[in-house]
Amino acid sequence: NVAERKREARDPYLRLVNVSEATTDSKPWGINWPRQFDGYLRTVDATHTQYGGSDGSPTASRLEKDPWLKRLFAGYAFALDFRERRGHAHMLDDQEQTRRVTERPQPGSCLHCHASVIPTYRRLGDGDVMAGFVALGKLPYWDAHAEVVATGSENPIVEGHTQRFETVPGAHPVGCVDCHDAATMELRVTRPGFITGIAALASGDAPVPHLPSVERWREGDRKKPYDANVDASRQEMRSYVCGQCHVEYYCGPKATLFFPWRNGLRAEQIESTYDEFRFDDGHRFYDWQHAETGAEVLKAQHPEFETWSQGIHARAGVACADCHMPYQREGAMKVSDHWVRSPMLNIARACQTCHHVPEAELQARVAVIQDRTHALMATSAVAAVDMLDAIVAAKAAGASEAQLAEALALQRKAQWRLDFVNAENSMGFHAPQESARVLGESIDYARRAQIAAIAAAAKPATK
Amino acid sequence: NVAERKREARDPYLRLVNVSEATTDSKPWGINWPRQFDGYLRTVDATHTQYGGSDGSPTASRLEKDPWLKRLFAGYAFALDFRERRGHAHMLDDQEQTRRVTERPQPGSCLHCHASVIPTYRRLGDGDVMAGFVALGKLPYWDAHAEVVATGSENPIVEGHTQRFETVPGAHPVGCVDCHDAATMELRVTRPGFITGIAALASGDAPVPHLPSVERWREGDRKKPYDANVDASRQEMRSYVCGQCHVEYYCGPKATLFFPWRNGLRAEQIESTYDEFRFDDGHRFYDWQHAETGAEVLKAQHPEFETWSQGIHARAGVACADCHMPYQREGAMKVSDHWVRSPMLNIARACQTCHHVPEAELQARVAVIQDRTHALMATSAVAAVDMLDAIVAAKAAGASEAQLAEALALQRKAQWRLDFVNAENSMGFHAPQESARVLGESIDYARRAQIAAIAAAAKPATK
Amino acid sequence: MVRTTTRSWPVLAIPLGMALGLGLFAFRYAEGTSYLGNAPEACANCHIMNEQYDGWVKGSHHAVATCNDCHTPHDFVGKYMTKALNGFHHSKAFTLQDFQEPIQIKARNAAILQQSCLHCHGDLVAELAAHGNTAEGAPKCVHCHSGVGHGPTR
Ligand code: HEC
Ligand code: HEC
Ligand code: HEC
Ligand code: HEC
Ligand code: HEC
Ligand code: HEC
Ligand code: HEC
Ligand code: HEC
Ligand code: HEC
Ligand code: HEC
Ligand code: HEC
Ligand code: HEC
Ligand code: HEC
Ligand code: HEC
Ligand SMILES: [Ca+2]
Ligand SMILES: [Ca+2]
Repeated sequence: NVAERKREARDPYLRLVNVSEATTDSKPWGINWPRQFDGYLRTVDATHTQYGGSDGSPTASRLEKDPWLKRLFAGYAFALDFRERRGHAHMLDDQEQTRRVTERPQPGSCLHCHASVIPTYRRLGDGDVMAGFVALGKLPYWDAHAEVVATGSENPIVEGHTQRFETVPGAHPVGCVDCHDAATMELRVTRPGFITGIAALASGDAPVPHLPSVERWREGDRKKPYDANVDASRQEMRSYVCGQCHVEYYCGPKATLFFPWRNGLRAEQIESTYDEFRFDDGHRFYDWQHAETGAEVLKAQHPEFETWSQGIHARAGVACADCHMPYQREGAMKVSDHWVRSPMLNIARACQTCHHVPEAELQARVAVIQDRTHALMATSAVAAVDMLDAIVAAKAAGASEAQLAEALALQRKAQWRLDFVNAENSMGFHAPQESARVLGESIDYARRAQIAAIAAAAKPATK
Repeated sequence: NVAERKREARDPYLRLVNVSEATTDSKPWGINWPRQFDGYLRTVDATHTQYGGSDGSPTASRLEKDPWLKRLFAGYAFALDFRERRGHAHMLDDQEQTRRVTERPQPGSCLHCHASVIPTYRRLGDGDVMAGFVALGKLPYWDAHAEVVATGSENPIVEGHTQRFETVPGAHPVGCVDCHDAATMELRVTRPGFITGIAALASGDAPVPHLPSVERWREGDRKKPYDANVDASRQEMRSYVCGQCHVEYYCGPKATLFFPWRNGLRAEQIESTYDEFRFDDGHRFYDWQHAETGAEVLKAQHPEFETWSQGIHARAGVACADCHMPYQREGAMKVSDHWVRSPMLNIARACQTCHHVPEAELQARVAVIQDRTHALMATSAVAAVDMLDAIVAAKAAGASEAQLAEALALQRKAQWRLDFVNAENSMGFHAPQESARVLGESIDYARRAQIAAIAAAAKPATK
Repeated sequence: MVRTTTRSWPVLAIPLGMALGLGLFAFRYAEGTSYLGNAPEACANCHIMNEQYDGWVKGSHHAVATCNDCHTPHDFVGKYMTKALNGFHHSKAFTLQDFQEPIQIKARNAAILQQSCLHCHGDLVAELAAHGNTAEGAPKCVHCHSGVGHGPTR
């Protein structure tokens, strides 16, 4: 036993089979790295924390829990179906089953973050991942999905002393190949959205003190764009791999999927990037037209990377993986816990190496932060609903489009900020003060929209 | 040199003279403890930081810097004169010179925190400090001031091998005797406002996880009121001595000075304590009637202790003195830096013992927090001014008192919260998320007051 | 040849370093010769090191590692070179009292520290250390374990 542990220690990467860049199925990888694979498999499990966790049922609706969301999202697919996130193993199923996909047309870009999609990009682009990414994004969802199934996984088949690869059709959720180089096991990022987005962030001038390699690149000659896989430190990579998906994005029919980071990562910087953006038809950027008011509004999606970027942990060099994939001892080995989940389920490893205080105390500290965010979000939601009521009333009273212009412009800002915190998944923990600030601004814009609508209703054009 | 350091390490407390509980002049104490006295003397110095420091001139007006404050305080003495705080040495001068005192009648209670006043309480109360505190508080300011001058300081006179005490008339700002027991040099609290206030807090049920001795007292038989000088830990005392003065208070003609902590230390808990309080004439609590709107509003004063209580540092057991009076090495000895001031002037000792990151980085972290607070406070101030404009307009349009009742009730809440953060002196640092939450609520109340006023104006009773 | 250098270097260098830094009186008074040994008291002899000593006494490694196990390289040359350099530096700093407080570990000594962790725990963390894609190699142990030497600092 001791002897066995010593052997394990010497040979960390004893490979029994070879895997390739096209092995999207994680099972063969699991033959080589059973500990990480075991953890990965656990992401299917149901868990529970006060504001997070994965309750295991695909029906836990956030729309039922917070009915004001239906008002906010009126006219958009999110008003149809918006659920609690779950573990990584579910990501593809959950996308296939959401009414946003089953009842509304969606673009192939959706698969960017819900499937192990890079080999399909490579195939469609004839070796050029970027070209394939653009091409797949243009297909309707189910056509794109069929392409991913067709690409399948290049699985190793061992026969005696030789090994060959065989393509097994089928689509897979995020797998080892999405974060690891098949040859070296190094971390790397693969997602075009991230690669382009972080390069755009670097080329801008918003300060990013929590990403030293970006600051360093900016001081260089800037001849080549910032390349995360070349320029980033290992510690940064421990967040970048997550930043491939846990980010705000545009994913719709009117432009190629992109991460709006050119002007920086704060809510209003992203808003300004959107405001500067023009669709091909010259129209300004928007996600959808609000069904109740007609405003051209924005949808925020899970800006975890952006929010984390504003917090003290990022500033102190603490990566996503430090908390969500902490090291754990397995026999003579220390490995990263590949059961990616809420750190509140694993406080000892996720927090206590750095914070030497009892588990209950850490739980209480998180609760204080999250409860505060939750309370302020409730206040912000009431303001947003009052805003919608007032605009609807003003329209009913006959206010003209011109008279409502100010109210609608303010609505766009108010909704964006409220949704930015609502859609973020840590209930404010990743950046407590910043989340509260964004909500404070949302309240201001919502109430000002309400006031503008009241003014418009007071002297309607049609009277 | 090495030899001298070795000696120093051996006897830190060599007393050359005796001091008494009536030695309000710190100079004689300085004979025994010259290092602390040297630091204490430095509090006269001018310093500067981005949002803090002590610019050394008694004329740095916060009203000129933030003109919206004049609107907020309309009708109250604070609209006349409100300046940047300075070092402890100035506290009595600055009070004597403020136009709030020179042009408005003020109660003797003002001296509670601006002079070394306990011996005067004892004298007026015939040995009973509490009785003297009530008596002095009832006198007009200058009469009370004369009593403090008359009490003077009991100073030691050394003649050969004997020592006697001699009373030297004169009033002094906070001195050694206000925080230290003259016999043992132990920390202790002396201020009736604090002693009563913290006992009231203990007797209530608001959770105070950052004050373990209060939680412990609550589990006991509660026969005796919570006594800070008996029950508190040394670490708690390192904040309590500051909590004697750096707190929200009521200090006016209509009731004895008190700290409103019965329902807890958060902004809305204090508000509820005030809302439950009745003056002797049965009227509900208020500080003054707003000159523009007639609302009965509240004034917040420097709630440092209360705000610190909501922050992570308090929760982690970090005391005021840890940051504002850090230990500094003098030879082999560690002494507390008695130059009480902004920690940003002394980052190495104030922060780096706990945070092992470069000074510039700590400065940047504080700037991020303070800039966020400052920006949200500006938004909140605009909302407050809009509110006042709207109420004034409604009155002008002939809205009745009944019609304005809702707007005025909301104004009280909005002002209270904005002022709670404005009057606090760390620009949000002591509790970043909580300060942002309070501002977010202020914005909501101010805008709702504005909306209520607009509604009242729309159908004025007099039309 | 190489051998003689490695032997004579430390023997000469340490007293030399200390002497330059302190002057001979202080070197003796501050019990400078004990600096050559492995006893933690040698470090704590200098009161400036009291805090770290106290922390170490209460820390998790008290029973298994002394100051030099963590703060000097584990090869002979490096060990005495480091002692000489540190001896010179600490003595000079102590005499002139011109160092920044609180004392903070410098880059060179931080690198030595990291190697010391790996010296004892290399097997355990082999898998983590294996696939560093940058010059950093293994992750910095003190990023998470800053308390192992001297207990929690905050
Ligand atoms: C310092 C620790 C820490 C860091 C660093 C961190 N997180 Fe979190 N994260 C948390 C905590 C705590 C929660 C709240 C969990 C809960 O409510 O159960 C959370 C929640 C989440 C959730 C929702 C989890 C759930 O159970 O629903 C996601 C997704 C997430 N984080 C992703 C990220 C990403 C991506 C990064 C990096 C960009 C990151 N986190 C960085 C601590 C951290
Ligand atoms: C390829 C895209 C992708 C990558 C890369 C990715 N995630 Fe996720 N993650 C998702 C999706 C999609 C879901 C939601 C799955 C669902 O709800 O069915 C999710 C869910 C989660 C959850 C919620 C789990 C639960 O139990 O509720 C956490 C926590 C999380 N991710 C953290 C991370 C961290 C940390 C990283 C990087 C180490 C990361 N993710 C990398 C796409 C990704
Ligand atoms: C940039 C990455 C990215 C893209 C693009 C993306 N998702 Fe997701 N998706 C995620 C992440 C991360 C989560 C988990 C966090 C959460 O639920 O907020 C998630 C969660 C989900 C969920 C489960 C929770 C919910 O919202 O009900 C569904 C369903 C879903 N996505 C569908 C879609 C659809 C449909 C599209 C295309 C319109 C899409 N996703 C595009 C990253 C992405
Ligand atoms: C990102 C955080 C992090 C970093 C970096 C890190 N560790 Fe750890 N380490 C942990 C956690 C979490 C545990 C607890 C594992 C458990 O309880 O299963 C741990 C446990 C350990 C243990 C104790 C194992 C046991 O239970 O006996 C040792 C020894 C150790 N680490 C050494 C190191 C060394 C050496 C390095 C540098 C190469 C290092 N660590 C880097 C987080 C980290
Ligand atoms: C969402 C991203 C992600 C996915 C998917 C993922 N890993 Fe990892 N993996 C990481 C991160 C982050 C680390 C830590 C790397 C570091 O610190 O350098 C890691 C580390 C490792 C290591 C190095 C040893 C250790 O445990 O730290 C191995 C081996 C490994 N993963 C195998 C796998 C296997 C096998 C799979 C598929 C079953 C997989 N990984 C899937 C993110 C991922
Ligand atoms: C790798 C180290 C590390 C890990 C892991 C870590 N933290 Fe932290 N945490 C820090 C640092 C560094 C700070 C910033 C303050 C400081 O310098 O001490 C901090 C600050 C905090 C704060 C105060 C800041 C705020 O936002 O209010 C809380 C609360 C906190 N951490 C909770 C947690 C919890 C809960 C976890 C686990 C889910 C966790 N931390 C994991 C290092 C870490
Ligand atoms: C963790 C450190 C820390 C603790 C604990 C702390 N403070 Fe502060 N305090 C600060 C910082 C930083 C500032 C901002 C200074 C600046 O802007 O220059 C500040 C500002 C102040 C100011 C204004 C100083 C000025 O220069 O204008 C006062 C007064 C103050 N604090 C009192 C207190 C009191 C009373 C307590 C305890 C109840 C306390 N502080 C606890 C760090 C701390
Ligand atoms: C409970 C303690 C307390 C009481 C009672 C008190 N003060 Fe103060 N005072 C302080 C503290 C602490 C400061 C420094 C912090 C600040 O300026 O906000 C201060 C600052 C001041 C300043 C300088 C800054 C400014 O506001 O212009 C003046 C003048 C002043 N007080 C006058 C008065 C007057 C007049 C009264 C009585 C009506 C009074 N104080 C009652 C504690 C008190
Ligand atoms: C007896 C009342 C009293 C006590 C006790 C007291 N303060 Fe003050 N403090 C004041 C007053 C009054 C001022 C403002 C003086 C002025 O503006 O003239 C002040 C000013 C300050 C300032 C601003 C200094 C500057 O340079 O701008 C700081 C910081 C401060 N106090 C911190 C503390 C801390 C920390 C403690 C406890 C260790 C403490 N105070 C105890 C009444 C007090
Ligand atoms: C505003 C409160 C306050 C005032 C006024 C004050 N001190 Fe202190 N003093 C403290 C605090 C807090 C400590 C730290 C005590 C502890 O840690 O237990 C302290 C500690 C001391 C100590 C112990 C050694 C040390 O430095 O930690 C001495 C001696 C001392 N003070 C002397 C004086 C003298 C002499 C004066 C008047 C010139 C004075 N103090 C005024 C708050 C004060
Ligand atoms: C006696 C220890 C101690 C001192 C002194 C101290 N801190 Fe902290 N600080 C902590 C602890 C503990 C935390 C909470 C997170 C954790 O557990 O690491 C923290 C958290 C923080 C945070 C993140 C929380 C937040 O509010 O955003 C910042 C920023 C910070 N400290 C800055 C400072 C600055 C600036 C100073 C000096 C003025 C200072 N600290 C002094 C112990 C201390
Ligand atoms: C002559 C008194 C003295 C002795 C003996 C001493 N030190 Fe130091 N040490 C200092 C001083 C002074 C500093 C601060 C130097 C600086 O920061 O510039 C210091 C700094 C350090 C540092 C951090 C600074 C750096 O250069 O990285 C370490 C680590 C350290 N000492 C370890 C030790 C060890 C291990 C021993 C025993 C083998 C020891 N010291 C013996 C006085 C001493
Ligand atoms: C188990 C390993 C270990 C042992 C044994 C050890 N140290 Fe350390 N030492 C550390 C670590 C870890 C740090 C912090 C490095 C950092 O924060 O980057 C440190 C830092 C220091 C520092 C610099 C202060 C600082 O916080 O940066 C000094 C001085 C020091 N040690 C002296 C000593 C002395 C003297 C002894 C023996 C009594 C000793 N060490 C024993 C691991 C150790
Ligand atoms: C001289 C050998 C030696 C050195 C050097 C050393 N360790 Fe250890 N360490 C041990 C031994 C022995 C144990 C306890 C036995 C065990 O469980 O493996 C231990 C236990 C630990 C533990 C688990 C107990 C705890 O404190 O949480 C951690 C983590 C750890 N070491 C990290 C480190 C880090 C980080 C360094 C470098 C700063 C380091 N060690 C340097 C020998 C050493
Ligand atoms: Ca979006
Ligand atoms: Ca008040």
